[in-house]
Amino acid sequence: MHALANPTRFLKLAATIQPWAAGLCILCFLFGLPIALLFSPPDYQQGDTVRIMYIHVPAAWMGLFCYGVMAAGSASYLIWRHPVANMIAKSSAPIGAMFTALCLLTGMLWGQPMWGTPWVWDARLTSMLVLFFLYLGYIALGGAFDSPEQGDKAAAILALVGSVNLPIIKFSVDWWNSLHQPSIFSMAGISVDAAMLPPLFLMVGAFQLYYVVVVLMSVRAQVLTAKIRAAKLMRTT
Amino acid sequence: MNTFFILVGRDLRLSVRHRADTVMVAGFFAITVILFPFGIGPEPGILERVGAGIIWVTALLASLLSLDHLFSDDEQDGALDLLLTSPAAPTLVVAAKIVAHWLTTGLPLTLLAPILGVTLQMPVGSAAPMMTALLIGTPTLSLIGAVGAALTLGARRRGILMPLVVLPLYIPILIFGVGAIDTTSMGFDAGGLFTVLGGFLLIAAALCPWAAAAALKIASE
Amino acid sequence: MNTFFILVGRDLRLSVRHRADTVMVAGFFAITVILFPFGIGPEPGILERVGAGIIWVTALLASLLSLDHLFSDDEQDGALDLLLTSPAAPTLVVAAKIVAHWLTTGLPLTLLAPILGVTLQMPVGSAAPMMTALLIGTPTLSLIGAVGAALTLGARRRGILMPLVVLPLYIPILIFGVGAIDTTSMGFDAGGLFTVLGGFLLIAAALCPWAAAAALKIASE
Amino acid sequence: MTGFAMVPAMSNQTQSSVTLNVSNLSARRGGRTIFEGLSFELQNGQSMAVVGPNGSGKSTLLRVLAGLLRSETGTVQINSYNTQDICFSGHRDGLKGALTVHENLTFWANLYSAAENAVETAISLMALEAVLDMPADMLSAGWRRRAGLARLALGTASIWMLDEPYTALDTENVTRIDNLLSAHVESGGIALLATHQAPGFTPTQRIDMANYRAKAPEGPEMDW
Amino acid sequence: MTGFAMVPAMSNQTQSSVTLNVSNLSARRGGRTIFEGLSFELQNGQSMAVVGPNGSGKSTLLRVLAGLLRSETGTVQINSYNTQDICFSGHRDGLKGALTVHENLTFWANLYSAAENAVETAISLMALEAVLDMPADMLSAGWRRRAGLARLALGTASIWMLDEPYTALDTENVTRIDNLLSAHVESGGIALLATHQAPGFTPTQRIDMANYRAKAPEGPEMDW
Ligand code: HEM
Ligand SMILES: Nc1ncnc2c1ncn2[C@@H]1O[C@H](COP(=O)(O)OP(=O)(O)OP(=O)(O)O)[C@@H](O)[C@H]1O
Ligand SMILES: Nc1ncnc2c1ncn2[C@@H]1O[C@H](COP(=O)(O)OP(=O)(O)OP(=O)(O)O)[C@@H](O)[C@H]1O
Ligand SMILES: [Mg+2]
Ligand SMILES: [Mg+2]
Repeated sequence: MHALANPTRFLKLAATIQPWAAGLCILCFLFGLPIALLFSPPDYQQGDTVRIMYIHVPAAWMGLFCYGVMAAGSASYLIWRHPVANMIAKSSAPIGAMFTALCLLTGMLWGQPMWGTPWVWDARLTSMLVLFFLYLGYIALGGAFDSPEQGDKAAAILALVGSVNLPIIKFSVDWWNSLHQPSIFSMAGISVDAAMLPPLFLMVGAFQLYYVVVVLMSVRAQVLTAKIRAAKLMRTT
Repeated sequence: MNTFFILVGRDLRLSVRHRADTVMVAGFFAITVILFPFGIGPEPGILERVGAGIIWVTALLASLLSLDHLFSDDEQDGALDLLLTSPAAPTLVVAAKIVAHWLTTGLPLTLLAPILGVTLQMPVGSAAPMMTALLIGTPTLSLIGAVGAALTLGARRRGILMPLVVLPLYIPILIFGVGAIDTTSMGFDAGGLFTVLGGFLLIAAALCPWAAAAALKIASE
Repeated sequence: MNTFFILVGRDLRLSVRHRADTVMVAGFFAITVILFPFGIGPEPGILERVGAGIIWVTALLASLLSLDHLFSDDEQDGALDLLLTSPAAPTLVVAAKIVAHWLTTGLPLTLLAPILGVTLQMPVGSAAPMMTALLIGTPTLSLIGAVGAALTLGARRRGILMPLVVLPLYIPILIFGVGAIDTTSMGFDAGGLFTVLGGFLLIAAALCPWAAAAALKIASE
Repeated sequence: MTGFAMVPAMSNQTQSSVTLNVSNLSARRGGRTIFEGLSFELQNGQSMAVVGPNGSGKSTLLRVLAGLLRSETGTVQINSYNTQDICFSGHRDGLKGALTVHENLTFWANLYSAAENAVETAISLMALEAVLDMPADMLSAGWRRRAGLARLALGTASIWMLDEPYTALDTENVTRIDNLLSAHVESGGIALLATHQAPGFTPTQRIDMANYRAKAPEGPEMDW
Repeated sequence: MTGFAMVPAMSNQTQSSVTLNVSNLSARRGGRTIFEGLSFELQNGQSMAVVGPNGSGKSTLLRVLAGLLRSETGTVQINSYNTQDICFSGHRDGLKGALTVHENLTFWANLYSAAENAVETAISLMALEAVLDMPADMLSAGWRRRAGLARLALGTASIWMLDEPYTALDTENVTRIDNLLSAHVESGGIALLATHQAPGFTPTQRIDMANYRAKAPEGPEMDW
């Protein structure tokens, strides 16, 4: 971890990982999308609408995962002042917000046939919406300062404070009786048909790799802009 | 501890210097609560149904509006620098400000709520749970709000950024606060909901002063 | 006229300096609109009934919150003194600030309203009257709000005082704005209500810049 | 009551038409008369140091002259050939922290309808090249003041009213302001300067606010 | 004017225990290293003038020493017998406009746990009697600064860090501050003074921030 804190070393490592991740990501999409949307079995209750799941569930998991990364990165930035950790946190935010929005949208699409309404004010749904606003707050706060460092640190604290929301989302279905589906994976075992798992995992893998590629790209860009900015400041004053 | 009371005393004196101030919080609360019957129309069935929600939402907004100045006044005139270089620990400074804020906003709101409940045609039985819920919930609002105020201190457009940062964290309190009132006035036992509200208060009290103090340090850079 | 555009341009640039800013107004609006379903509960019948009221009340509050900084930023850093000693007439300065304020708050709110109407489960037919009502009504909010902001400039605790001064004047707009939406979506003709809203706008446009400029002069003393 | 007679821009006037005429001025603040019986006249090429101990009313006088405060009695009369007569600079400098120095300056130049290249001239006169693209918030106290005073160098106003302009400036920049003032006065402008530091350029006139202190109107006549 | 004897707080202790030790300090602001490699030591009875042109980092140094900014590298070590080591005074004076001068001063005295009669001593040292019951908002710039600096005269802190304390003060009050500083240093305190004006009292040390300007750390080694 400490080795990665050095931007220059990170740049080298990122350059080697990135093409592999990008290739794998494309492969996962190439196989996952057709299987999920065309060849997987329809649900005995839900019919073809169940195919929304292959987008919805990975998107939901990624929404939570990105926030987790963001919180962890923010913590290590605040404690050890790792600049790269902060950059990872910062790049995770828009991606996480996008996945969260995707989860909300697909959920609403799915809710229309399943529950008869796109939206109910239910604990899981609302806590997911709160998560989306936390992302927006993080992004807005980080950009609202004249001094970028100040914005980064303030946003990092917000990310940590907001992380109390994560367990609420995760366990909301268990704590409050909810319209929403309970967990696929629980102590009691797996609750979906085995044939649904391969496409689901392919899609999860695709989303995950997509995230890795975009974060690496974004962090590299940030490292380079920071270097340029520092050099410019040096020259002017 | 003595330091704590000196700090609270100063903030109280500043906010009660002109008696108008406490009246203003109350006035804002009252006016906003009165806006809703205008916006919604006077039908008794509906007002009664949404009364608890309106009172809570208004309490959130009132708390939010008054939090705007929690640190920024001291930051503008340089007093914050002096407080942070004083022998008082930053966490203590923050805690004192939170307490003073609650005493001048949360407490009057709690005391006023039953009267406003009457104007919203809420059942008489809802007064007690409403006050209890506000009494437990409003300190949490001040605590969370202080973190937001400290985080957004050096930021541009604080007035707009604050809600964005703070309201998402207020939502759980709103849900449980309204739930506690409605459940009780429907004749059920809302003990669990009050316990959750109390839990929020404890967690917030344990975390927020530290988070706000850390945020303040950043803002002063 | 050229001076007018220079002044509007400056305020727009200040508020769009970081793109985040416009997002923030929108974000506040969205968050507050979303608070109400939390507070009121998800029952569709009720939400639908109070949707227009909630959207208008929230528009008032969003406008109010962002008005807080209309003059005070310039007052704090001394720019107001410079503007008032510049060749630009005070009324022009005020008018430019009002226009810039509406462009960065009222306009985005108007554009966002239909989307939020959907989350409040309002009928699709209400989108058009809602946008029209907001389009005529929000400039009036900015105009009246500017007078309030100028009047409370030198006062302590402006954040709380402003609502008290401004909200009573906002109430007529609220009533007619909600009425226009509800009447139209119930299938009746609301032309009269829109005319009244337009009348408010004309009166406010004719009076408010002067009143605000006069109030500013007093505040700078 | 106050009378502000502003003779507007007349086409081909010589610069000799710039005058600032103050007669029997008194000002009230916080329920107390700060100074009274103040009269003077300044013409093109004249400048005045406003001196006096703390609290004697220097800032109050400048604000009254700039039209930011109402006088209690007396008149202020300004004749000028410029549309923009006055360039006021107070304790606070009016820079917008979110805008860069260049943006700040350009705004004022546009508002004052300054000449085409006025911004460039001002920048080089105040040696602001290094910080042009910095947000004003990030400047040190002295640089900030310098960027604020660059408004003067836009060359539009004929009457400068400066309240403690030297605050936070190092010696090099104090000289810079002094040169700016000398040049302005030499070219026929008027400058009023409230300061506790002795300026490096010599104002032609000098007014000691201590001499105009209002007699204590104590007793039952006091009206507030 | 009577003598400036700083009685409280200092009496029973050995004065040799006050030291401020700074080694290899560097500070960063707005993404740029402002100064680096700064080391010095101050002991009881020593004082230091922090000088340098505008933007050289004087204010930044004082804020780092006061703990308001984090340093990039290096250490600041303070040994003192007082609970409150530092009395910081920045560009802004921290007075609450709604409170009277007396209330402002009493608050700081209580917070600093100053001696019983410290407030009265401070008032007479700064000659604030006339404005004691005025809200600080109504003071002129110079009076305001004087009221703000009265915190120093409460006699609690052993290390004073003053950023341009002379701003807006007339000559009489500049002398007042100088006397206060001399008395503090003579009685074993430490004072740091960032200013462009030559103080009337002579600091024992002097640091020119221009000598510690950071070298441009360009090249591939850059590591933030
Ligand atoms: C806007 C509406 C919706 C939102 C915000 C939402 C949100 C979420 C979230 C956050 C998760 C991840 C939970 C976790 O990992 O523990 C999730 C998973 C899931 N959702 Fe939704 N959902 C919505 C609508 C729906 C609908 C309508 C259905 C189907 C009827 C559905 C079915 C599922 C399933 C099967 C899972 C996987 C369960 C698990 O492993 O936890 N969702 N959803
Ligand atoms: N808030 C800030 N954000 C970013 N950079 C800043 C900030 N404040 C100051 N700086 C930079 O730090 C450097 C040093 O500033 P500092 O205020 O310490 O200078 P100074 O020596 O006190 O100057 P002055 O005599 O003008 O007060 C300046 O170059 C300035 O650009
Ligand atoms: N906002 C105000 N409200 C009421 N009284 C004020 C206000 N500002 C200043 N005064 C009073 O007016 C008097 C003159 O103040 P002014 O600021 O003009 O003095 P000054 O000569 O500029 O002093 P300094 O050298 O300290 O800046 C002071 O006695 C002060 O108490
Ligand atoms: Mg003055
Ligand atoms: Mg400085």
